[in-house]
Amino acid sequence: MEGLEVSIGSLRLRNPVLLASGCVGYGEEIAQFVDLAELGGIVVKGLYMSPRVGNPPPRTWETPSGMLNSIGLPGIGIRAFVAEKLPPLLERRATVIVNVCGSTEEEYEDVSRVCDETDGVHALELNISCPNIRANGRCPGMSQQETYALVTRVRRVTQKPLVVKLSPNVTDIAAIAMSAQEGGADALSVINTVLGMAINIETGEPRLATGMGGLSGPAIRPIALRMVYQVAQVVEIPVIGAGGIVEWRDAIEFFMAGASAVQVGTANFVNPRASVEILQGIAEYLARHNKRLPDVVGQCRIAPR
Amino acid sequence: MEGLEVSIGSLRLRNPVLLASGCVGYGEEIAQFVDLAELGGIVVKGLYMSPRVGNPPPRTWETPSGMLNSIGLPGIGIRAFVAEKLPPLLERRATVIVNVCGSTEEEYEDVSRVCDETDGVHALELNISCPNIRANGRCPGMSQQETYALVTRVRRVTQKPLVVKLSPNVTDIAAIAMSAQEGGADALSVINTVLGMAINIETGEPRLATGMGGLSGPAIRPIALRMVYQVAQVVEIPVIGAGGIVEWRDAIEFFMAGASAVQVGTANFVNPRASVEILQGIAEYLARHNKRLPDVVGQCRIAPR
Amino acid sequence: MPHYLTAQVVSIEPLKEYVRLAIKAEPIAKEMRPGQFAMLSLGCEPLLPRPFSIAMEERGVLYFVFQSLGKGTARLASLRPGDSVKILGPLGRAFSEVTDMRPVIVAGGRGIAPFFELVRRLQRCAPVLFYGGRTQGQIVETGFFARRTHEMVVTTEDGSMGTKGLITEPIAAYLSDHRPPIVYACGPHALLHKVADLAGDIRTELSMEANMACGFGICMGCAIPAGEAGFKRVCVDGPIFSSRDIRWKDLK
Amino acid sequence: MPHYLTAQVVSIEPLKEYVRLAIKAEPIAKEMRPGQFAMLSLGCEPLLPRPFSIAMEERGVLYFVFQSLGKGTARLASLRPGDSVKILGPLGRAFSEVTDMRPVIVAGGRGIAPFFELVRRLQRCAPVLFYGGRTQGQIVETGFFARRTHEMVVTTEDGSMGTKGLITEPIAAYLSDHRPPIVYACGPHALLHKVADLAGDIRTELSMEANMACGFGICMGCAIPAGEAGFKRVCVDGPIFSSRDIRWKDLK
Ligand SMILES: Cc1cc2nc3c(=O)[nH]c(=O)nc-3n(C[C@H](O)[C@H](O)[C@H](O)COP(=O)(O)OP(=O)(O)OC[C@H]3O[C@@H](n4cnc5c(N)ncnc54)[C@H](O)[C@@H]3O)c2cc1C
Ligand SMILES: Cc1cc2nc3c(=O)[nH]c(=O)nc-3n(C[C@H](O)[C@H](O)[C@H](O)COP(=O)(O)OP(=O)(O)OC[C@H]3O[C@@H](n4cnc5c(N)ncnc54)[C@H](O)[C@@H]3O)c2cc1C
Ligand SMILES: Cc1cc2nc3c(=O)[nH]c(=O)nc-3n(C[C@H](O)[C@H](O)[C@H](O)COP(=O)(O)O)c2cc1C
Ligand SMILES: Cc1cc2nc3c(=O)[nH]c(=O)nc-3n(C[C@H](O)[C@H](O)[C@H](O)COP(=O)(O)O)c2cc1C
Ligand code: FES
Ligand code: FES
Repeated sequence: MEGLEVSIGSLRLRNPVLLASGCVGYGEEIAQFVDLAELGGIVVKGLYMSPRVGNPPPRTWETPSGMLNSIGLPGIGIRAFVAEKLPPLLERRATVIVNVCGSTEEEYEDVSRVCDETDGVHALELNISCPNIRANGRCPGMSQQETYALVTRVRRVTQKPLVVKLSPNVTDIAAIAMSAQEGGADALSVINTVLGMAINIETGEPRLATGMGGLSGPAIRPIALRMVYQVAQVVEIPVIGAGGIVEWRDAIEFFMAGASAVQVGTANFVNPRASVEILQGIAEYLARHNKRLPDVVGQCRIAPR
Repeated sequence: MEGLEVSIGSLRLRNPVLLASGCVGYGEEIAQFVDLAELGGIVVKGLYMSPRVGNPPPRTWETPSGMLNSIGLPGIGIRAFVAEKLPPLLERRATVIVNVCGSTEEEYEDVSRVCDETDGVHALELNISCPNIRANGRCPGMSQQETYALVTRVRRVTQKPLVVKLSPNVTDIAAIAMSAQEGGADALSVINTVLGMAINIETGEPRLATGMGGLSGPAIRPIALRMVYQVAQVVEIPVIGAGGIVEWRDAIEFFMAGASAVQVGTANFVNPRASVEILQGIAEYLARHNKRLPDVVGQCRIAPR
Repeated sequence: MPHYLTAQVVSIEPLKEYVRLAIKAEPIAKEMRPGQFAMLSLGCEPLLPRPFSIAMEERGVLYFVFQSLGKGTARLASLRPGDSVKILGPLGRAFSEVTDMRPVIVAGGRGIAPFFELVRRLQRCAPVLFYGGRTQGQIVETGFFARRTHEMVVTTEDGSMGTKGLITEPIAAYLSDHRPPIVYACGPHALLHKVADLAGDIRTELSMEANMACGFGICMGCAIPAGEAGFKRVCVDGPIFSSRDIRWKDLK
Repeated sequence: MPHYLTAQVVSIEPLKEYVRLAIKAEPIAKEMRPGQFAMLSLGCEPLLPRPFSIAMEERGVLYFVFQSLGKGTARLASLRPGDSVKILGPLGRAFSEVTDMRPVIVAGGRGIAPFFELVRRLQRCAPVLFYGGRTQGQIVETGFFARRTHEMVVTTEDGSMGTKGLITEPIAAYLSDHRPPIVYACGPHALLHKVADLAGDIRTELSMEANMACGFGICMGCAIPAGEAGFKRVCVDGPIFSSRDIRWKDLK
């Protein structure tokens, strides 16, 4: 795929299609179906300093055109990742972005420091938006203050491209985006999952052991697209769109709304080759309309009322 | 349908199934398919003092398991409604709830006053949550202050049951719910539509003339259910659940999450008899489990982490 | 009054670029009048039912002629005899059926649909049909229409059938020396606008389209700029409108 | 290595309370081993593919035996020969195929699925099959299994077929005076737990279930309490687990 390079801050991507965090683990399994060197990059599953087991099952439930998950960030810890999982990814010539997590601001800093010191980590995606850790889906990304504070602290410990991943569970996504930009973010990922719930009517129990979980998939696409548009209207830094992208047409909508790149998440569960098929479709669309990606990015404008 | 009566404040409903505002106009057309006297009630299309034409087309667009709308509250005005549309509704022995709108706090008051003075209006549903009036979907329901201020003002002009309809496009729905309760609400409708967007990739134009619109239908059910649960956990007043209810099972989920009644909206477009079929299913479920509605309401509890 | 039924597919077959679908729905067939439509759905995916003109009615069976475009029509096109569909109809206002001779009918592409039943009912008035398409694949059932019309003029943009060119040309020529009692038209809005202009003060009835959610007046989604100001609902105030009623300048 | 294919339905028919579905998928058929599963999907509605044990393989055709429950299996049950489905497989760990005589196989209801292929491959070891169901409608293909086993014990809770009662009773009796080289079991988790207890220190392999999104290890959704602490993934670390590996106390 030629001529599809995009720059996210100082990070140069082969093309605008990334694998979304938590939807491809550490890349081993998905590599059976897609050549990671052909994609823009892979954002690996969220990582803390220490290993974590994650939430009790059931962890997933299907909903109309979507799914709820309460995985809860199980993982082997950043050090084990660097030692065991990163080398094979680099052998596959993947562009690797680490989804940085932390129970405290210190832990976010520590994980970021490890990423900064590790050559093979090309960029950081700060996960301030996981709804599956605290009660009621609370996360730092729901507050401008917490967002600004966390981003500034992490910014101090790394010069690598710093992407901040926003939560959709807010009143004013544009305001949070501005806080992240002021804090020093090089780019923004929009959006993480939408807090949702489902109940088993035979037992009265929630379908997920944690009660609530994150909604993803095509169901949330209109919400994600709206938030990408709102964010792209106010920030100067690039926006990476995510939320219900399952085919190339969806990706084009996100570009037109202002995204410079996209992440493919839930679609990988339905079709392991979704990401490369989407990339192919984007290339064909651009060729058909003889346009370059930048011509399409932000093409959609809402007329003022 | 016997034994399904519910009280929403001082409002006594025959049963817990209501027709949602904006999804059945003023009731004439839907009455060709359902006997309004058999339902809990009908919430009519949002009304201002003066007639309004609404937003330019296109006004609707389908999305995965959902739809976007930017109708924008066209209507004949509360006076014309009372004169022309209310009498036939009352002849049909419908329980009538007026969805109260206003461009200013004064207009909300004025419409509420007319409702208060009109015998046939059984209750008011204060619409502080329409995403299709101001740019970026802004509405009073996105601020605790605006919500509290508006509810207190309207509370002063009427003793009739006052339901306040909340917006899902907020960080903390429970906080907004508390503001509405403190303002004097007798009940809360949860939720109105979720702000969304879709783009035509052949033209780069938004699918809706207004750009953004309200997402409804099964796609948003997990979000609505979660918000009903969060609200029911903190308020003392009854909660009316709405959001993607298309069959009786969905309604039971909302009861278990804490809703005392439900509203059926988008489902009416897919199946004009959806509301009565849902009511039937609820009755059969309760009979099968030999339970009464109150046994089921709030049955679902999330274990503290 | 519209009926909401679960109905059975009697037959389904390709009709050149389109699909002809036959559905058994007696109560609707009994009451339908040309120009009216029905909402067809296959349950909840896609969520919304789809509006289609009722092309014809025969012994309790409704015929539809539709183009497979997006996912809704694609799913409808994949139906097989014996499958069941939900159907709501008949819906909307019908064409007014005149008794005077030589009414003019204009169809653009799939706009032919509502005219199957109309030409049958107007046969004794010897209607004149102007039928245009992009290519021959969009011109269907010429025999059916030739037998029931006084004259049938066919054009295609690529000349693959009938005269090469736009259907508006022969219409303009015809109207310059005839004054039909009425002009009926169905097709792309651009064509309908042009026909309205050509017809001038001749009574003209147009079948309009808008995105629809409900199809029976409850969602207010199908707004079209009509009347003095504001909007009308295509599904209940239309789909058949007098050309005078449409505010073309506000119609994008 | 799993293959992701668009495959054709060869045949589909009711099998008492279940459905037998045959799909042409050579590469998967070549590589599958008993106990492995595949993810089947029909595109985007329902969104997620569904996991099913591969019941049998014959000349490039895969056989599945499934119960129609919710909307996914209902849609799969409505497939017709010639329809195409997306299939991902073979997935997960297989049963270990022993060579010693008289292995014991325990199937509860639709838990019979993975044993069609296993009994064929173990035939020379003369396996003993314990097959229980709620009612006779859940006991399928007894001829097939009788021919390939040394002994087959059937129970139904309502006594409509075989001995009235729970399958665990004859299993307990058998194990009190036999020591099979291995016990294989598939069925409800409660049954599997009981079988694990009855088998004691006899090597026991169980086919476990969990809600799955991806089926190949990337979503972390299918967690099951296994090993010392924490969770394993049913889709890649299982679905076949040694009974010792499961932390029953943590499994709800
Ligand atoms: C009164 C009326 C009569 C019609 N009669 C016919 C007919 O006889 N034959 C025929 O081929 N087509 C007819 N159409 C157009 C037909 O309804 C659309 O082509 C169809 O809805 C497209 O659905 P889709 O799933 O293929 O497209 P999608 O793009 O998947 O549809 C997405 C959404 O847009 C709506 N939509 C898209 N295009 C149209 C349109 N032109 N009109 C209304 N809604 C639209 C759909 O209903 C759906 O809600 C008629 C439309 C109207 C309003
Ligand atoms: C490894 C494995 C092998 C299986 N083999 C068979 C088989 O051979 N025959 C058979 O009849 N069934 C089998 N099942 C169970 C089968 O996958 C479920 O019955 C099916 O997914 C239910 O889907 P549904 O759409 O009917 O139910 P829904 O209630 O609509 O499903 C909703 C969601 O829950 C998930 N789900 C619900 N029940 C189960 C379950 N028991 N296991 C996993 N996910 C579930 C579905 O995948 C879906 O994501 C197997 C499950 C697993 C994990
Ligand atoms: C099972 C699952 C696990 C996820 N784990 C993470 C994670 O670890 N870190 C993160 O930032 N986002 C995580 N996400 C969110 C996705 O990266 C993505 O932002 C979201 O799912 C919306 O995109 P989609 O609809 O394409 O899946 C997860 C999503 C799913 C469905
Ligand atoms: C076309 C349309 C028009 C609506 N108009 C109104 C309205 O006038 N006032 C209001 O409070 N809510 C309005 N709503 C929101 C619904 O009442 C309901 O809260 C929402 O659609 C979620 O429920 P549902 O998924 O069952 O439709 C409208 C929804 C739709 C789809
Ligand atoms: S389509 Fe709903 S009002 Fe016309
Ligand atoms: S089902 Fe996704 S990891 Fe097992």
